Amino acid sequence: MTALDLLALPDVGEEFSFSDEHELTRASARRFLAERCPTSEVRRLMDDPVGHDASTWRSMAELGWLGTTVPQPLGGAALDPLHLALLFEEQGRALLPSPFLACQLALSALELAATPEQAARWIPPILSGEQIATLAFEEPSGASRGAADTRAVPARGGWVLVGVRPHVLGAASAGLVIVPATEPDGGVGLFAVELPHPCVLVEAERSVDTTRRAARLVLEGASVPAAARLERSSRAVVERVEARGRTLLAAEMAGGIAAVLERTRAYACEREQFGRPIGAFQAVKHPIVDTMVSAELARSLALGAAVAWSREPARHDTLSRMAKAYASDAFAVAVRRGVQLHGGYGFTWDCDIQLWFKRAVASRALLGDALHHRRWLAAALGGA
Amino acid sequence: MTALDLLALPDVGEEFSFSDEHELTRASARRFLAERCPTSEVRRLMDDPVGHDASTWRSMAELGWLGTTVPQPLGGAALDPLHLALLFEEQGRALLPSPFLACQLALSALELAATPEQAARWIPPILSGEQIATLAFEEPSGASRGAADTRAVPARGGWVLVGVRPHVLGAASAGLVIVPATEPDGGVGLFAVELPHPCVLVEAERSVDTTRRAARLVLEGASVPAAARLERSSRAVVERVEARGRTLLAAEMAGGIAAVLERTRAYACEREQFGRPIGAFQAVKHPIVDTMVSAELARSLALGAAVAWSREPARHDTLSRMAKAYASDAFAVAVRRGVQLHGGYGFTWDCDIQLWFKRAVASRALLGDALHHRRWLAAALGGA
Amino acid sequence: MSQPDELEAFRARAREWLLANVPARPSFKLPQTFLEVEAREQLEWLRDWQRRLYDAGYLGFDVPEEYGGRGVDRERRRVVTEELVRARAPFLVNFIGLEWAGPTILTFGTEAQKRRMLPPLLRGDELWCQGFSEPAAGSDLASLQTRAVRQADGTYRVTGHKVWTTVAHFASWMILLARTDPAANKYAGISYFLFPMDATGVTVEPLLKMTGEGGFNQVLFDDAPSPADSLLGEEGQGWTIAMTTLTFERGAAETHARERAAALLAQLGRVVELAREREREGAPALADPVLADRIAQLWIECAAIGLSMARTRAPALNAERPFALPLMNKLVSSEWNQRLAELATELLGADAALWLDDPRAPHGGDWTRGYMNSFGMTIGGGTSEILRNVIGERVLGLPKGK
Amino acid sequence: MSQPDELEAFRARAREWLLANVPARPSFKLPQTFLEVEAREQLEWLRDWQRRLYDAGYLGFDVPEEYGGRGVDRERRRVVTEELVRARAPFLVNFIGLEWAGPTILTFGTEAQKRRMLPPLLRGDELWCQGFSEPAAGSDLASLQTRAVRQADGTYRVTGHKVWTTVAHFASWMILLARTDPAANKYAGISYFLFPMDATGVTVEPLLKMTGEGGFNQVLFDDAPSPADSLLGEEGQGWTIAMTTLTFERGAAETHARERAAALLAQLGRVVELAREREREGAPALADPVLADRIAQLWIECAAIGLSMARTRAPALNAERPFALPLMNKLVSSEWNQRLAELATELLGADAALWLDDPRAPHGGDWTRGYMNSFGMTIGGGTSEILRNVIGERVLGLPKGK
Repeated sequence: MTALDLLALPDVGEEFSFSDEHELTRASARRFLAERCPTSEVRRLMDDPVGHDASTWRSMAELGWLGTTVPQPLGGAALDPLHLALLFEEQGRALLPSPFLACQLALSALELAATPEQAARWIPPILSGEQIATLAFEEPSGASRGAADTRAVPARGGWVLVGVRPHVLGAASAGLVIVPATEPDGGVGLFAVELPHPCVLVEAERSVDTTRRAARLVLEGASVPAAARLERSSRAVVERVEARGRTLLAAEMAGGIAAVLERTRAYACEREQFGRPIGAFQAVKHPIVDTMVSAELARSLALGAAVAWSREPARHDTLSRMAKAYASDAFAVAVRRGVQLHGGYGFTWDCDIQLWFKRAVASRALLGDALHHRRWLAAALGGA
Repeated sequence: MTALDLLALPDVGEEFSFSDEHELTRASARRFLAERCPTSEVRRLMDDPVGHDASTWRSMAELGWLGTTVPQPLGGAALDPLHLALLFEEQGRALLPSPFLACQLALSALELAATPEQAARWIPPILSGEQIATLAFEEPSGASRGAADTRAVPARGGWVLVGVRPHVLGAASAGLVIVPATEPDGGVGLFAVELPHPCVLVEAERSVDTTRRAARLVLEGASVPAAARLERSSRAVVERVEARGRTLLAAEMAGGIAAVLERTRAYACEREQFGRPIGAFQAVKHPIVDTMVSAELARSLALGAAVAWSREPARHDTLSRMAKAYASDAFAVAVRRGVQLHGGYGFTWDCDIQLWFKRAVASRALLGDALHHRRWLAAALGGA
Repeated sequence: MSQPDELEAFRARAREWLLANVPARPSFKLPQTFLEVEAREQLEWLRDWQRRLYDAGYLGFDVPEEYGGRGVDRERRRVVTEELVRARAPFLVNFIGLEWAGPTILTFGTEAQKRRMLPPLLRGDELWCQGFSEPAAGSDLASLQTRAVRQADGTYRVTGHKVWTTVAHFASWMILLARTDPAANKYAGISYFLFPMDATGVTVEPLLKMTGEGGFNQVLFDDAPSPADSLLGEEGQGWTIAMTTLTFERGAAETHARERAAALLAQLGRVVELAREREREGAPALADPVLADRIAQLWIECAAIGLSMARTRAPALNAERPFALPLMNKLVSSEWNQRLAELATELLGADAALWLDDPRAPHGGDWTRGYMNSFGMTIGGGTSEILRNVIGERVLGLPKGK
Repeated sequence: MSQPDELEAFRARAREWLLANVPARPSFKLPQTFLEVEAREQLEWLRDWQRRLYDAGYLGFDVPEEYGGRGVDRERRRVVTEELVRARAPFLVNFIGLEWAGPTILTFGTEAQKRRMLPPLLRGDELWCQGFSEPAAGSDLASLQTRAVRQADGTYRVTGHKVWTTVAHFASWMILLARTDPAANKYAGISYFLFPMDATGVTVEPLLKMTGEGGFNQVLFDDAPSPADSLLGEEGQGWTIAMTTLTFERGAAETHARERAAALLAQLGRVVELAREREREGAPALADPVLADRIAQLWIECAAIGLSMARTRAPALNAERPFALPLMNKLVSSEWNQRLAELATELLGADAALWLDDPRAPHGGDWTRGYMNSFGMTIGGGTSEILRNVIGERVLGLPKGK
């Protein structure tokens, strides 16, 4: 393959595959979140023991958000992934505390790896909002991504799972966690573990970002029945689930950058020093422009990855890595500038910028940081 | 060694080891160069077939510049290397076209590796300005630094040299070139090759930076007598010569950054747009401040390396790499900003910024670029 | 608009034609872009290429047929551009005419102006240059001082001094901004002319670039006559029209977005090839993790720019800040291009110093030349600093500085 | 000044004393710097440390003995600082007193003020805070609105509102800027007070930082009385004195240069250790060439900053721009520190999210906390943006913006 073919952009279709229905999704999500999740609500939930609002969660389920891309036979709306990415973008902008990302990761795993019977058992309660589900995608600190450090051993007609998985989103509220584990033959199985489970410790983590809860899962020889293994599990499925997760997280982070931009812009128009709004000074104006540029580029990558997910699957993995890599660094830079340009106020608890700052810190390495994905991309080009 | 000990700064002495004599050196060099080498003279020499002015060169020899650090028995002034670094800084500021760096590299090699007899033969004509000498320190494109790709084979009571050395500074004017070459036992010998030589092709290179001439040396089985091998040659000597070269080149480049700063500053005070000097705009002012910061940091590293050269030899290698690495990137950034802030004029042949721009491009990788030296430093910390 | 199958047939024909017709490189050095056309032989070679492309029916897909175009067909234009990039065809020498002057004349010209100017512009028979900047009016364009004085017969007399005028030495026409009403405010006093370069009183003096190449000039006007029908739009409307030209110049026109993306990808592809080919410490530069990381970052940004250009075709996706993407396009791609070009010189190591006339210069010295020429894009057509002001104020509504 | 051998003996004694006396970490969480002292138990523990260091004779080497100091001896001060860094001793809680207020009082105070204020300041018996910033006067400090009205008896009455006031909740004294002449121009109307925090009419309200830590406050003055001898310098001289304080605050005082360099190196050393200890993709993070490259760059810059600080001791080397190094010091080190702190969080990967109260947080969450706290240094004491203005105008002579 020549370098040029490899580098070619995905075909995102006429008008970026964006239709009136997409606009409807975006606009109604924006309205819903403006009503249900102003910053005061975000701050309230930071101190909430559960970490999300049950009635908002029910409403999201009723609006059909959870099943956006789930096939209709499984109770979903079977919309294209661009709809889902737009929902994530809006949630990232509003900083909605919820286990939505956790559930989407679990749903992806179930959709791709479950038999129809397994899917029929586990998917409907997730879509209805009754059951929170999640995926234990992070390896223990320091391990290689995808090493599937957790092990599954066949025993007594089922399996026994042993291992530790940190940073499992929403795990403390979840009734179901999908755990990737290495099997004796070296393959990777995805195991649906119902919680609580006597041999699964769920230790709530204290995150710098209390708007998104996570826990550490310790699987101390947890027995699960044979039917807990998602039958169509494979390494390739795990990779597809991760690609989807990266796409959605990148969209959420792009929304976060946009929120930081908007708040910094507004402050620069309002705060006066030396007799004029600080936004009149190029030392403030130009960095805000740079944040705008990064917000737009992050959005293009994330939405482009969402379009490729269904329209150009062969390029989805690559684009999802680009989107996550770019968003990780751009969000980090945007919040750094955001705090700095708010001056002394930006450094306080009262200033809302801190909320996105912490989300940026906590999301930066989830599902792989920029360096990790750039290394993969470089290898694809034939590099190191 | 704990990280802290390894990282410790060199002791540069009271007042940075800077005395009234040093100030005298600096000030007289500045005066000499202002008189002999205004930019008009630089431009004249760019088109000159030889590339430097013979009478200026003679004056430099008469002022004793060439022998600044050379021991007195060999005819030098035996001053400490900070004097020499200051001379380089001023030459980099004035962009003096001359084979001074070439000669200093050759003198270093002779001082460290020659026997008294060898030194007595080759050093005096260099100090007097009669003989231009140089060192062939660059490997052919793509080879590892220090691989000494050129080979020396014993033959007929002497040696035969085979190999190619590009970017040999001042070679077209030189009567003597010191060539590092790998010997049959794997060691490195330094060979003093007198030019012209029937089996040494000197192909003048056309450099983007015509203020410093270089040539490609092709050694086509060049026979040299046994006495041409500098007797105290070793890999360690080559490394010390390179460390000195890096120090001096870094000082020259720091001077270059200072010159770019001064010109950009002056233009920003003079050029008016929107009814005021452009230096009043933060988009111009702040990048100029960043150039000033990098000029000062580059200067501290280069002069610090020069002090360490004699005062803390164990730290000289490390510091010389830091100085060259920092200067390489900082000079590149300074000229980039310099052209940009001069606007349309900056892009023209008439604007002097282009002269330093090209020097920065041509010096960036000489004696190793920033990436090369940072890798060495990282390895010293125990990294990759 | 073409139907999909028609379009694919068209693509096949274009590809075949290009395969047969893209000329071999000449014996003399070609300029890298339209900004550096210096010698008559370069001009004629490049003009010949534009003519053949036009005569074969592959140029003019944004101009109606009555003005010499091929009828407005964005899809065919896109296909041609993609195939030109793939075939590594030479650039089009009348770039200023095709991209800046042409669209402006199409928007603001009289019927007679469109019929007169556009056909030879498309074919390259008449080249265009742009007379906007002046020695004291660069970033602050509206402070321009060139005067055009209306005569009793409706013609004008022009006196003044323009600089950085690309291809003025070969151009038949100039899009010229001049002050017609010195008493009016600085914007309202400006008019826009289609000025004949063969008028008396016009002197073109070449300026050398930092690369030593020519291609741009200063143009002196000493009471030079401009015909009555040379005014574009109304007297005093010049500033508004100029802003439209600058929008075209900054690549705002969404029709061009996809082809620009293809061009950026092609540049990146060449640097990736370079990194595979060049060695560093005995291994390909691309195997160096730090360099590979930087290339990967540029790849990501290139994809982001390309996808953003594609997003300009979905107005609903950009409703909140409709001008954000068009206005940031030139800023982002010119800075990206400069970083890419600088990286290429770093891949060369010490060989980056080898210049155009050195037989061992990697790729004839074009990488180092390209890095220097990249400043033409970050300075010309509004410096990056000015563009950040424009975006901050016009897109984000930040207060104006004073 | 000490002789070299005396100095080495002094160093040996200091090292031995520190070995025996540096306290073990307490059971409660310690703040990272003087900016985050929140709880009484933190204060008392830290104050106890300052007292013991003072009583043992290792504090006060820039204050004459008659004011409670140990006599001015730069070399001993440097030795102590180096040994404090080596021993990883706690920081000194009365930092504002020791570094900003103390030197200012020593420069501008009356004999009585020096005798009254300095001894308890050095021992930490009386803490100091700084009342410069106000809600509407941050970067634009001179626009401050707090009023001090002179009474018939020579005392003053203060009314106003100060913000970002570090350790105000524990301080005995404040260095306070207030407007004494509203009719004068904005600089000339300001005076400088040594204000007693126990005065009536003073309310201290804690502000929370983004980390959730306290340590700074807003202070409200409602007709609060300030004694007659609380004025530092002359009425109306406040702006000049404040600029001196800011110079101390920004680390301009060359006496401190070397110890600052030691502190930066210590920070870098901790990050290098972290990079050796943390794994990434199954190998130490330091083995990752891209991360190692960034660490090497920070090392180079750290050495450059340290050597620049050493250069401030050679006035002849800085004759051309004598204020360049002192003024750039705070800008460069605070931004360097922020980049280092951010890199540390990147080394942690997803564990960077684990916060102070998580038992598995690497090093108790201090890296992420340190990154957030790094903004205190790039914002406080003049934002980086303001410092670039100051350097551009005062050092480089660039024209003032308007």
